[in-house]
Amino acid sequence: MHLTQPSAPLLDIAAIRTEFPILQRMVHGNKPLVYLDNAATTQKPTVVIDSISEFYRQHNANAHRAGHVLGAEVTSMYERAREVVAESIGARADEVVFTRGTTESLNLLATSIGARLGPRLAEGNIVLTEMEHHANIVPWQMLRERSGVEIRVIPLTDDGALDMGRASQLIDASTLVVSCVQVSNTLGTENDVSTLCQWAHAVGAISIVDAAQSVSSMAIDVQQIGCDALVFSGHKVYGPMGIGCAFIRRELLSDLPPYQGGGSMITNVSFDKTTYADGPMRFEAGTPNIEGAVGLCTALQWRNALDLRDVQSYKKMLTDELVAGLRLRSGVHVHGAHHGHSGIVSFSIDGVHPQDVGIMLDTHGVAVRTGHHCTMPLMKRIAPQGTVRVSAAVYTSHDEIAQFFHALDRVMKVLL
Amino acid sequence: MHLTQPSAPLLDIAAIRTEFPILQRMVHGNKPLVYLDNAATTQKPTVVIDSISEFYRQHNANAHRAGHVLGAEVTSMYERAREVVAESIGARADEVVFTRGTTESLNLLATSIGARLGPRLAEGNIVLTEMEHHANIVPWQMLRERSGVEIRVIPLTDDGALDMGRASQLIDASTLVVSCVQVSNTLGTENDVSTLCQWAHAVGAISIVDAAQSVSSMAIDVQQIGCDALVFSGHKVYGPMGIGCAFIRRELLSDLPPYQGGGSMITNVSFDKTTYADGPMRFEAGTPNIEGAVGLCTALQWRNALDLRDVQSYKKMLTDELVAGLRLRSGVHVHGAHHGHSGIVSFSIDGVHPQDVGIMLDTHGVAVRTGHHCTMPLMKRIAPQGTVRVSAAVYTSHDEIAQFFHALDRVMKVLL
Amino acid sequence: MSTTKTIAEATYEIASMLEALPDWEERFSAIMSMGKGLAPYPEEFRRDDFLIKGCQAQVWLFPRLVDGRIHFEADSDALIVKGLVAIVVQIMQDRTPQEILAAPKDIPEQLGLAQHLSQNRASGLSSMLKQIRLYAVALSMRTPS
Amino acid sequence: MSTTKTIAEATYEIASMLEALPDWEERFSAIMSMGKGLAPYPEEFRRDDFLIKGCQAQVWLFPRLVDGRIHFEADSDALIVKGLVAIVVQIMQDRTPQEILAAPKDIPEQLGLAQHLSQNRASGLSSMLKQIRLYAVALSMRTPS
Ligand SMILES: Cc1ncc(COP(=O)(O)O)c(C=O)c1O
Ligand SMILES: Cc1ncc(COP(=O)(O)O)c(C=O)c1O
Repeated sequence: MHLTQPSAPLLDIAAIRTEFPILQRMVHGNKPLVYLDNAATTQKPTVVIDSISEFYRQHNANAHRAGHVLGAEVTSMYERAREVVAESIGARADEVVFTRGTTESLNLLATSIGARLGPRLAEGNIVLTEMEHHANIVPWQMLRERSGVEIRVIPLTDDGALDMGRASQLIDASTLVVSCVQVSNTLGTENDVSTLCQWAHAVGAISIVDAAQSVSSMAIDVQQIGCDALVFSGHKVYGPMGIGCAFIRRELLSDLPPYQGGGSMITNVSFDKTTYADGPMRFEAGTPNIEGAVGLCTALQWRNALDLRDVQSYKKMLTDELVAGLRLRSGVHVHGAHHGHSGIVSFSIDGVHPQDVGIMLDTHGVAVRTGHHCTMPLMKRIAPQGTVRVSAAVYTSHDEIAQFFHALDRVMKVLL
Repeated sequence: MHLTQPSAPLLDIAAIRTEFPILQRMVHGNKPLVYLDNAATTQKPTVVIDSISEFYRQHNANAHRAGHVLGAEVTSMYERAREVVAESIGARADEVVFTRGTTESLNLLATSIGARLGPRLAEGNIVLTEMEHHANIVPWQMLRERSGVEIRVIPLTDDGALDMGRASQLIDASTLVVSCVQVSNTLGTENDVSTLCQWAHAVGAISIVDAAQSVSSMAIDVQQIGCDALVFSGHKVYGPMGIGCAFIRRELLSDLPPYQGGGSMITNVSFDKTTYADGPMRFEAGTPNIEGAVGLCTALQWRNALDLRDVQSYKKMLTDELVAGLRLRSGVHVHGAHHGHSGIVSFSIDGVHPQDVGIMLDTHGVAVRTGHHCTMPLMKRIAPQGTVRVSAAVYTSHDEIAQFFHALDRVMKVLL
Repeated sequence: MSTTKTIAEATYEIASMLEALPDWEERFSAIMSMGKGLAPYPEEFRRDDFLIKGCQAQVWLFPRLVDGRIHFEADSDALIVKGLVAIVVQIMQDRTPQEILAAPKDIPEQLGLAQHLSQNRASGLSSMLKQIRLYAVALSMRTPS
Repeated sequence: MSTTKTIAEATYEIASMLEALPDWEERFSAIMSMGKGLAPYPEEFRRDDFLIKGCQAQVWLFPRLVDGRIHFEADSDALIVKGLVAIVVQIMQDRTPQEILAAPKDIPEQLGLAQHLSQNRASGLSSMLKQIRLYAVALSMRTPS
């Protein structure tokens, strides 16, 4: 395997690995960590970790309102982070709202869009897909409870793709919002979100893309996708926890009422009447997570310095290797057939509970995830007991894949 | 001044200062930083900064659902942080919800309590005070917009204390919530929140305490205060940004509907019906900021290792020094008369705009805050142009106070 | 008092048995065999009320008070998890609520499992023990103490 | 074209004057004097529409197109801020919208102020210049280019 890397000549994986201190860890005494739970959260390169320390050792202050030197430094670091996010996804800086993560971004959108749509909700529908993460289901259900809006679900075909035929029927004149995941965190399927956005726009609906899993390896361009909003988490793109983004197209952003109330999001407060700020700040109540924004900025710069086409071909190679290796083993079923370069592969083993596999792989130092992956509706359809999910990142080595298979074989020998 | 420290013999401020790397910084070329904007955000000791690096270098994973070794480590670090928060405020761990900060905690409470009270809101009132931070005003105004609930405001006496006589009248049989700041971020006033909580309970109202400014130096005991909820931010108690807490008393917590929807806060998700988790997790949708919780845990342990009585006497000394020094200068007016050990002092200078003072102090390396301090209603009453606010922390030295006064005198000479 | 082993003795016995095995593969085999040794779970109690919360796999645990002692029936749809609940049941079987409540909290550690199964939480070992204690509390109210 | 100084020359002149002063106290005095030199602000334009957003102090800026050139009136309730807006106005006074739009973006840096007033953002120096550019854009639509 090591000799056949023609499509990714430029990525020096061994060098990249040295940038991630945690990859040196031993677990369970003397077993090298094989971290294959990257869809849950990615590890952080030294530059990101150091940018956080440096922030606190040299600059820390509250942004925006502080006129002193630290305040000015920190404000420009925070706004620079916003620009870097914007550049990374083809947006304008004043279309980027910082949040705690994908989940908060989607709650913000569901709440503010819901408030904006008001009475139209009772007559309209929101279109989701069967493969959505709970973060893109529950906020809309909570809105349904408040408003009576209908939720429609685009089903999957048997090979784990969206049924686009059904999608084109479900999106209709009373559709208010279409919200869809770009890359499934469970199946690795890459969806044709730009077509869905086009259909949404054709009926005047707002389109939202959950890019939580795509941002770490895909070049994302919100203009090309044509979405009104796009959300992701810092911690899944080599950045820190507690920070994420919502791109909200300018026209939509200026049209939406605020989500949370507090400092920074106001222009004037009196007990009688409060007026709200324009732009992203209207959605950023309170002290922002500046540390997180700075760390995310460094992480995106780190990502952007890689050639994303190389990352994709390398991750495609890893994904193919995983899928092929799993298919070789009898009794093992790989879910879905459209993994692309996601690095994400879910599988089941006949007669074996996924948790047993996870428990045993762990004792070999191999970290995978088992369960429903926060996609219960999808699980009910494809694997009610859950699946074992292996997910690779750009720093995953072929050697680690080999170690995973070696451990899996030993586990299966015991379990079967 | 240095010789008269009888009440704080145990705090070695010089030693404490070496724990905060940023205090070594020079600004504007060669001026030592004099950081007196601690009410905006506190600086971080090395142990906190290192705990964050260490988290990412050794442990980073997603909590709760991960069965592998990193997941288990990180889950126990996260839950340990919850216990440390609980111990620090006299609560139980299952009464502590992690949020992004005070602002999010208050939005969570206003939204969930609002949803719980439902139609009762239209007939009831919420009692706040004239000195609340915008974070404790705007969320309630947003609730008022949705529900028609009345907002009542406890006014201040002329010396900057709460008018408790008026408070006792305003809190009545139709009061649903009383929410009050423990220490004013603008005046430094320490309020008698426990009496307000008692009055709230006497009429069956929910009581909330904003402890954003008190937690860094006061011993807080939610049992003694008798509140139903208490909120604060990590970044104001030597901890990282992007993390905060809401203590919610068990009975209230189990009674409140969720705030945000997503992963972790559910027990079962289907498109037809979703059920929610019990306990704090119901309010923690999505990947939590585990890094933040770990950093906050370290920060609280650092705080708890100090004798808080010593901290208070030291901060009282600094506060008195500031107030006395300001009062000595003609044309300078100190706002409020109940600073206690807050370290927070706001002042105005006759005929001088506070921003001019801030701009000029900054060129001397002295970082203070000027403006409305996110308390516009209070400002309209006491100083429509805003104030200059000086705020000391436990690591503030007498020498820095002297440098502040030295710079202030030079500034006043130019301005007057 | 009964003449059966104490909780400490039962724990030690299983710990020694596991310890003596050469590697984790053998241990997992042994754990699974213990699961297979569980009495068939009564179908009428295969209900959500008897599922243990906080386990990823389904784990049923049904307690019954017999002569002042609690008798457990248990099952799981995962083999290792079933083995783990079997171990816990074997240690706690047919004891008085008081005995159960007096049991040490570090049984997973004593068994050597907490150290090696990072799944302690996820696998539900601690949830199982917690549920057993909860049953003991509930049932102790029905017995003279 | 007029015979007055270019934007670059006006900027350089103020920068040199400030630079020549021995310390920041003198510079602040000079900045404040410049503020005091502003023509009295017309009361009828002391309206919220003419307040510059993003300044902590109140800063009014009112533009008027006279013979194809923009004439500004300005004021502030803070002395240094008033001095800063006076500097900006002095540099940009009576120029065509095109001249203003062609002006370099780093005037605060050229003045030596950005480096020493960390208040660049908070004091509104950049907001002032941004507002002047916005007015220039708006007013350029009314003049032949
Ligand atoms: C009293 C008070 N309440 C609330 C807040 C808001 O806290 P945060 O901005 O961390 O959410 C602050 C600080 O800004 C404060 O001082
Ligand atoms: C596709 C997808 N959407 C949403 C989320 C939620 O992200 P977070 O937990 O960071 O808010 C995740 C990850 O958990 C995800 O994979």
